[in-house]
Amino acid sequence: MMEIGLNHYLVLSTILFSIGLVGVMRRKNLLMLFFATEILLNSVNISFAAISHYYGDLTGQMFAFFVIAIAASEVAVGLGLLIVWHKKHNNIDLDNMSTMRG
Amino acid sequence: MIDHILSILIFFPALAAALGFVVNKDSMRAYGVAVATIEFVFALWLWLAFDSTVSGMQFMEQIALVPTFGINYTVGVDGISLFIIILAAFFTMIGIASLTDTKDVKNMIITLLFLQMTMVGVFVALDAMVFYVFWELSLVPMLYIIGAWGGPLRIYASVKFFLYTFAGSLVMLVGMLFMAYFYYQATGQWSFAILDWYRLILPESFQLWLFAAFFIGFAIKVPMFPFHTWLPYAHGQAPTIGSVILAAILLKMGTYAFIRFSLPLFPDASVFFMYPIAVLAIIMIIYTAMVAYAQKDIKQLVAYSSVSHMGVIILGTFALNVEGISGSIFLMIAHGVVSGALFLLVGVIYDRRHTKLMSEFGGLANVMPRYATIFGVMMMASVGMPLTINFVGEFLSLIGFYQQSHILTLLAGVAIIVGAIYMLAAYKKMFFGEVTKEENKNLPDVNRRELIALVPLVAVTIWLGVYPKPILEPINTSVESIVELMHEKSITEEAKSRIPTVSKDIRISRTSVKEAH
Amino acid sequence: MELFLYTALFSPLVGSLFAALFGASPRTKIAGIVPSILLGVSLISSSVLLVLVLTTGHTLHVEMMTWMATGDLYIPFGFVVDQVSVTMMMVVTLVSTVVHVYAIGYMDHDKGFNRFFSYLSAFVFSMMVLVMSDNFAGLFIGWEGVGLCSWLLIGFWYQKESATWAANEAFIMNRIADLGMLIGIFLVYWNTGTLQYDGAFAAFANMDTDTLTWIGIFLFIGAMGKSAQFPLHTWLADAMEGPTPVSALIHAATMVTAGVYLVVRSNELYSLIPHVGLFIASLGAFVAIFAASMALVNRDIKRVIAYSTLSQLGYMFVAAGLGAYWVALFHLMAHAFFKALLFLGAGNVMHAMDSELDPFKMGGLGKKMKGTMIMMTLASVALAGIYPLAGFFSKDLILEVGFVENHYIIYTVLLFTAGLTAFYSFRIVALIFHGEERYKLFGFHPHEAYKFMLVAMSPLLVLAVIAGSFKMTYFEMVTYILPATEYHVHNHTIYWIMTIGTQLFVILSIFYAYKKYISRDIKVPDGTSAMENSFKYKLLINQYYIPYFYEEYLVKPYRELSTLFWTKVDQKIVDASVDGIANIFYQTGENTRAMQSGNLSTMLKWMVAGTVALLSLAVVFGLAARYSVEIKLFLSGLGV
Amino acid sequence: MLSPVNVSMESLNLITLAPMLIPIVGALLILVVDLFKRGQDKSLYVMLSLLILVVDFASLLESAGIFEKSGTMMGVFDVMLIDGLAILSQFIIVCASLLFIPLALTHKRFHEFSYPEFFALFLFMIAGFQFMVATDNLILIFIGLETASLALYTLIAMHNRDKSFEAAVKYFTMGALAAGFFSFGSMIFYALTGSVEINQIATVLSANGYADIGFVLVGVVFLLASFGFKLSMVPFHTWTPDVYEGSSAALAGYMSIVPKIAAFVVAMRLFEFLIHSGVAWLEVILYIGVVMTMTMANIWALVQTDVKRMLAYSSISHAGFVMAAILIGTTQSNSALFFYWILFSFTNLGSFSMLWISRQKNLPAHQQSDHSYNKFAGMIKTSPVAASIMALFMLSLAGLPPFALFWGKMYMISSAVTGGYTVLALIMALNSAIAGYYYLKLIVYMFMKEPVVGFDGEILVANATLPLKTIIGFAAIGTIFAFLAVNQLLEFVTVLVYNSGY
Amino acid sequence: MFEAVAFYLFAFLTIAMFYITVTTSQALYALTALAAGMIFISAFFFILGADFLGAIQIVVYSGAVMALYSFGMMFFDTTREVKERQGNSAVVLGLSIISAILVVVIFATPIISDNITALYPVTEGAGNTQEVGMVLFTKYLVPFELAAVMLLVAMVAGIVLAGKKMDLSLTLMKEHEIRMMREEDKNKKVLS
Repeated sequence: MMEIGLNHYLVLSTILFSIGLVGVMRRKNLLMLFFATEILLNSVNISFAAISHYYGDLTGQMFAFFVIAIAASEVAVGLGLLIVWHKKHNNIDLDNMSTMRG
Repeated sequence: MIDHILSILIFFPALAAALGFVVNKDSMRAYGVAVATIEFVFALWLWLAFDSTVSGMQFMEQIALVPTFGINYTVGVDGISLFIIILAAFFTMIGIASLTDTKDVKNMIITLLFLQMTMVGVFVALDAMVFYVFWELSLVPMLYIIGAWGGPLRIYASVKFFLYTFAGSLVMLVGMLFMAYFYYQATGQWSFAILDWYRLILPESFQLWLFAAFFIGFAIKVPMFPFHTWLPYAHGQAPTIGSVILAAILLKMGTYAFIRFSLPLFPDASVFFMYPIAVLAIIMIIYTAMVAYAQKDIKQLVAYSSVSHMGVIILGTFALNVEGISGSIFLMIAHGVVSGALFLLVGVIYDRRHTKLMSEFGGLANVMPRYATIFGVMMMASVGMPLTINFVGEFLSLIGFYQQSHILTLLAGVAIIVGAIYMLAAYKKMFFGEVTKEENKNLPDVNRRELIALVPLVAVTIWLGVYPKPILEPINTSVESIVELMHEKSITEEAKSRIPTVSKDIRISRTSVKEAH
Repeated sequence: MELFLYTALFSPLVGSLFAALFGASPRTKIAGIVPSILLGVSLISSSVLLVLVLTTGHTLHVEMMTWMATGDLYIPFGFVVDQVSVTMMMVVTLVSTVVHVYAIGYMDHDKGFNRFFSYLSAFVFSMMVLVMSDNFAGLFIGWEGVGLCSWLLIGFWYQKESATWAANEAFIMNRIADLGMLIGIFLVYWNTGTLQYDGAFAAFANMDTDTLTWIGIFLFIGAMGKSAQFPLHTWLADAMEGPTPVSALIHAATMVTAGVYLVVRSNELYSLIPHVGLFIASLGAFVAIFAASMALVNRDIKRVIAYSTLSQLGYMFVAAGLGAYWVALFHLMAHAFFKALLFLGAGNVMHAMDSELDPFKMGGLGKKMKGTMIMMTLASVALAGIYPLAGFFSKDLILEVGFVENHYIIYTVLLFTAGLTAFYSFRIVALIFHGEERYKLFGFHPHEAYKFMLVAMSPLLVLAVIAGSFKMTYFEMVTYILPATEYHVHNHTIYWIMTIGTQLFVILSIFYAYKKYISRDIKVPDGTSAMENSFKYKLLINQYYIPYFYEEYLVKPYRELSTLFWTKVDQKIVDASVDGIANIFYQTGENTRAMQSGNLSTMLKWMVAGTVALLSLAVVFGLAARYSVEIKLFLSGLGV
Repeated sequence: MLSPVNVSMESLNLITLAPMLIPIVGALLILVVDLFKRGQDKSLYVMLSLLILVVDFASLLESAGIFEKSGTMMGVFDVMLIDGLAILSQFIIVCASLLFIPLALTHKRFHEFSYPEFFALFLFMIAGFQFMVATDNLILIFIGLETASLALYTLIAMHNRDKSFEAAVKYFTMGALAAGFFSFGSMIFYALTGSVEINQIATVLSANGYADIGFVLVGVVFLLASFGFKLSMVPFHTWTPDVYEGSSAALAGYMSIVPKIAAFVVAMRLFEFLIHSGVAWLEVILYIGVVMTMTMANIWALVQTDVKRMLAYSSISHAGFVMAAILIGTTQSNSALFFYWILFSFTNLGSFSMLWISRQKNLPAHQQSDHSYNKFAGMIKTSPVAASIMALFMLSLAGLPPFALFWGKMYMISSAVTGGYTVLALIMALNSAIAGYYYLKLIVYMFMKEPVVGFDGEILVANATLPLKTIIGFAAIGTIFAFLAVNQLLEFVTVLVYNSGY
Repeated sequence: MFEAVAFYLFAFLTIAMFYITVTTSQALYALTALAAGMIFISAFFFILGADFLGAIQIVVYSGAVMALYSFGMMFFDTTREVKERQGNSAVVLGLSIISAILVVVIFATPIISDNITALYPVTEGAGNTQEVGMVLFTKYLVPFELAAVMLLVAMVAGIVLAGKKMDLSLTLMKEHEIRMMREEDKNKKVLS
């Protein structure tokens, strides 16, 4: 118990990932939904770092590194979209965007 | 040129159709008739050049299409397919000639010519894939003809026709792919050539499954009970020309395919399924004949009657002996001529009165004697009067199947009774009695164009009824080889005993009455 | 010689086609005359052939061309002229020639004149094919051909509902029988490998009786249809809707006897299976009395004669069934003559009474139409079988056959029937020609038919009178090919008792009929008299309620069943299921498309849900894999 | 202390990078051109992109040639992997792009094409997809995927109307979730094997004998989820119809082909070794997924009222159909996948382009959506040729011989048959039958119904210009005369797939 | 020992922060919580000896990303409380709990980590940054460059989407309107 193994980290990141999933599912405000997606990516990063630590292998850190980059660029595009949408509709609630259905 | 006659037969109409887009609307009919006539002449030429003593394929052509996957453009003709091809050419000609003034005739004729290509293609194809291509392609023009020129329910009818047949034939496609795969396993190379498949002897269990797969495709096309319900709609809604072609040629694709594929490829399965199919056929014969009797619409009646006749064809096919099979092939021709003619005749009266309800008519014999006479002749042919074309076919089919089962044949023979019942009843309703309806009082009798279409049919009906030899002979030679092949290929004892060897000694394959009763 | 054969065969066809040329055009005498002449030609050539056969005993057998040939089946158009067929040919050509000539007069006011002759000659042609063919298939051609022509001719006045109905009835009933015949033919083919008479008969010799029995039965079913034997008899009476010449030719002289001809023709088969023969004979006897009984009360001249025809056919079948084929054939011939004569006479009467058929509305016509009266009376006498007219020789012979073969029941039945025959024939003769002139009440102005019609009838008259005298020569001839059994009651006393007894019985019944029906107080029955309300009268006048039975229990159910099949089975079950399958898919789509709510949150939930579903599967599988050992142990512990 | 590494240029094997670098450079070029001279006409950029793509195509031919000689190549520290799959998929990607780009030259003016950035992003996207298929390193796959996706979201949104924003946002958000799944999945595989290179993963796993099957499955689940999203497998498909409807018809057509083939290749690399190593579970899951995707998509397509949405669902169903190839996993099936997709891209691009040329800016009263069925009613009367071509595409999509897609279907079903998946083969066949209905529905509308009164049929081709017509004609010819090319195509594909060991 | 304490502490903190992020209705809280969470995560990185990664984490997330988000928030002025119509939260919770449990169940058991050879082993005595740099610019050169491209794409995309030009849509305008607009632009240019 006191000996922190890889599994601890994996479990932790899983829990965080689940929290992220909760956010993704229950958030209606797009901005906050994006927060949740950030959580998803971050939780994974923990595991990557942990694994690379325990295996003494750098690949994990690399992956985490690139994940961060991806997260950043997603933010840019996501915000861009939100801004456009907000300009037109003056809200960012996803319940207002269901004109296409069926 | 004669070496490529088949390709010419297939692609000449298509080419003509393509060029037809350029032809002016008003002169389109003439163009159509001309093309169809040339095609018919080609067909006759084929017959002329055909050597009726040879049992195998003739005028074969082969062009590699997908050699890596064993798909080649292979065509050829034998006694079985020859006359259906001629019939197709003949009816396209007749049909176009008798085409009454429909809206946009141009599209109609172009469609018909495309249809002709597909029809000929199906019957000359010797490569399963090529066969399949034409088989499916033939749906499209018919879909358009029914859907665009049909009656009030035309869309429902056409879509039903298309999807039903399409679904069936997709199952058949799977069967074909299996067949090719088995061939691949056996020989190490892919081939869809039917003649190659003939040489493949499959274990019985495989045969049964494959037979079933093919059966679904064919049975829907024929159409066999209980897959027949698309037909009345299609006929009921289609314009005259559509029904004529459908009844005369398209239905024959199914029965032809049975003889071309099912029997030689799966002799044992054919024997195994003989009785079930025969029972279905008998249900077709009697049940649909009764349904026909209940019809109020003359065209529906003819439609159901043609289902009933297809039943006899199926029965003859599954007699699995020379008499039966040649009979069924002959009956294909016969039924083509007769039901085609009947649909034309219905069209004649429809053009005048724009109704097909028999209750609307009555006493037509008074006002349209010539029409009544021709209709009478054709009706008698359809009833199977000797010395008309139908009788030869029905007689041979039944006599053929009699070898397999007495009781079933007896039941099937009921056809000649029930057939007479609905046909005579209909004829009585339409033609006998006094003229009751005012609008029927002065209907014009058949005019020249209609006579041009009908008289040849009457002539053929009588001629081939009296002297079927010219057609029966080539058919016979080819069928004998097929039956021989089946006998050779069959592996089960049952099959060996059921399928006779084509030797002149008939005592071998006889079941005495004791066994049957 | 073949030339004669072909002329005999085809000249009627030519005549028919010739008349058909005028089918559309208004009636012209020529369309009647030419066919008649051609028939004359046919008659002459037949007689030439007869002479040939008679003198030399040669038979003629030609094969015109192949009809069907496939597999082992080979059917030619072959024709044979032997003793039997030549007899039939004579009968057919002769009677039909007479009828043709007669019809020229009879039909001359009808606008379907040309059509009529074309049909009539067509009939003769098919009849010739029937009798001359040398194989069963050819026979079947003629068989169906005559059926077709009779359909056309019964329904000749197609405006009349009753006529067309009768036509269809006749055709369909015949079809039922033809099926039997067809099966018989199939049996013959698959058991002998040929349909040629000679070949088949040769093969019969060494075959097991069962097969032969089946063949015999099925062929006879065919015969029953054409010869209107019970239970397929109803069409014949209704067939009287057709023009009278038609009745004379088809429904008395020729077509209806085809059945008899078939049995006679295949005597070699039936002589091998006497039990079937006995059945045929008994049925014949039954029909004889059955039909006669119906004839007693009927109030329609033609129907009466039709029933008598039926009864006489019964006689023939008795003879044929008992193996006395030549007797049957002989009676067939004789009967053809006097029955045709009777019909034509009736035709004259109808003509005179503008197609009134109820004899009760006539009476005393004898004054107006002597010729007809004489002819019909003589014909009736012949029918009744009074010496020395034709009937005596042929009919009494059948009685003797019955007696000699020791079938006494049959004998008695036939004897009794002979009495009935005499009674009803003279009942109508009396009612028509003698007694009160009741027709005056109904304002008819009867007149004798054209002279040439009477002249035309005369040959029949002559033959009806003298036919009996050919008996021996005929016997000589046909026994070349038919079993030559002499039927003589060898004990002379019994023979004489029988003969005279029969004669007396017959004559008595004739006188009874006269006495009963020339009395002055004969009224037109109006359904009041006690006799008319008696059960047996009703039974007879309604033909034993058989037509009613057919209508109620066969025709109606068939119609209803068909409608049921169409509306319920075909549309509600078969088709509905097809559409149903299609609808299942469509409905599924309609019901599940809500899944695509267009709301992003829902979409995300779906994604997660999908993942979770997969995950749970994965976990289950993963745990199973990991603890597989334990699980195995556990299961084994359970004893699985 | 780290020892300095020295790397020889040969070992880098830069040729493997060439096909991806070309579009990137081209994109930069376009941006630079715009920098120097603003407000150029779109035609300039269209032609530039065309040229760049042609060059790209040439380089592909080059590398294909090299592959012929020396087989699979690794490059740049073994990150790049050029095998038959990579080459084939890049061919498809580039060809599809070549067909797509001229569709920008519409008659009407649409917002996105007024940006030079549109074309730049488009080229970046292509590069992204090319990277995705040309490596077996999960990291590079991930980045390539994201690059392409981000560009794609933008392209959709640039159509600039509410529906397109909505589409973009939906796509983006779900994409983000999918990205999360992907990273989680690859994390697990990394945890299992200490590597993020697929073949390395495969070797390690097989060395362990799949001891940690549970972990493997969880990893597979997450990767399956993310690729299920890209391949729009049920139930991860929900974005597809909305996104297709929201974006311009041309782009929708493009989306139905290119991203999918890229995803297919990765899926093949990822899953087939698992299936072959007998992970029965995955086989079952894929089986279910494939059948579900085919069937449900078809069923939903039946009830659509808008042609574009119908085509969206139909493309889902086609994707499911092709997924079967991965399930079957024989050489024949893998080559069938590419074979099918090539033929499909012709037909599908054609049909979407037909919608594209009939695009109106403002909808008449009787029309609920851009391409509702009744818009095409009686098209045969007003513009027969267009109607015939549209019908041709529909028939081909329905798999009617001898048109292009039939051969694909045929070969795919055959591969199922030879792979021993009889039931699957039957299901595929019957699905094509169901699909027949909705393709037929459009034909019925075009050929058998009367035009809506007062509706000028010319609108149906109003957006057409010569380039568009050329593209459509090209697609049409390809569809009709496919049977002439089938053989060569089949041989080509089979050789490439076989030589890269699939 | 220390490691354990640190782990549990930060684990608790991150979980708490992220929990707040996904539950609170105040966008501002959410943002701050997220930021905090990110920083705590970087703590893990440091624990695990991935110093460079930790730095990046802090810089990129707490720096760039958070800055972006806060700008966004100002733009959308979601500083006030956010009304969110909550649908069936049962589904949400259900799904998430299940997924959590499932994965935990799997991960509860240690991974058999033999035949794992570190491809890029951590070399002793070299700083993490150096190692990272080494690997990044050899093995992961291509991904690195592609990441650059990706960022470029993101930038372009952001600019395009947020740019003024998106305000009026050529897609929706009628042809003649577009033409008029173009004319006006020309005039403007001429004037200026």
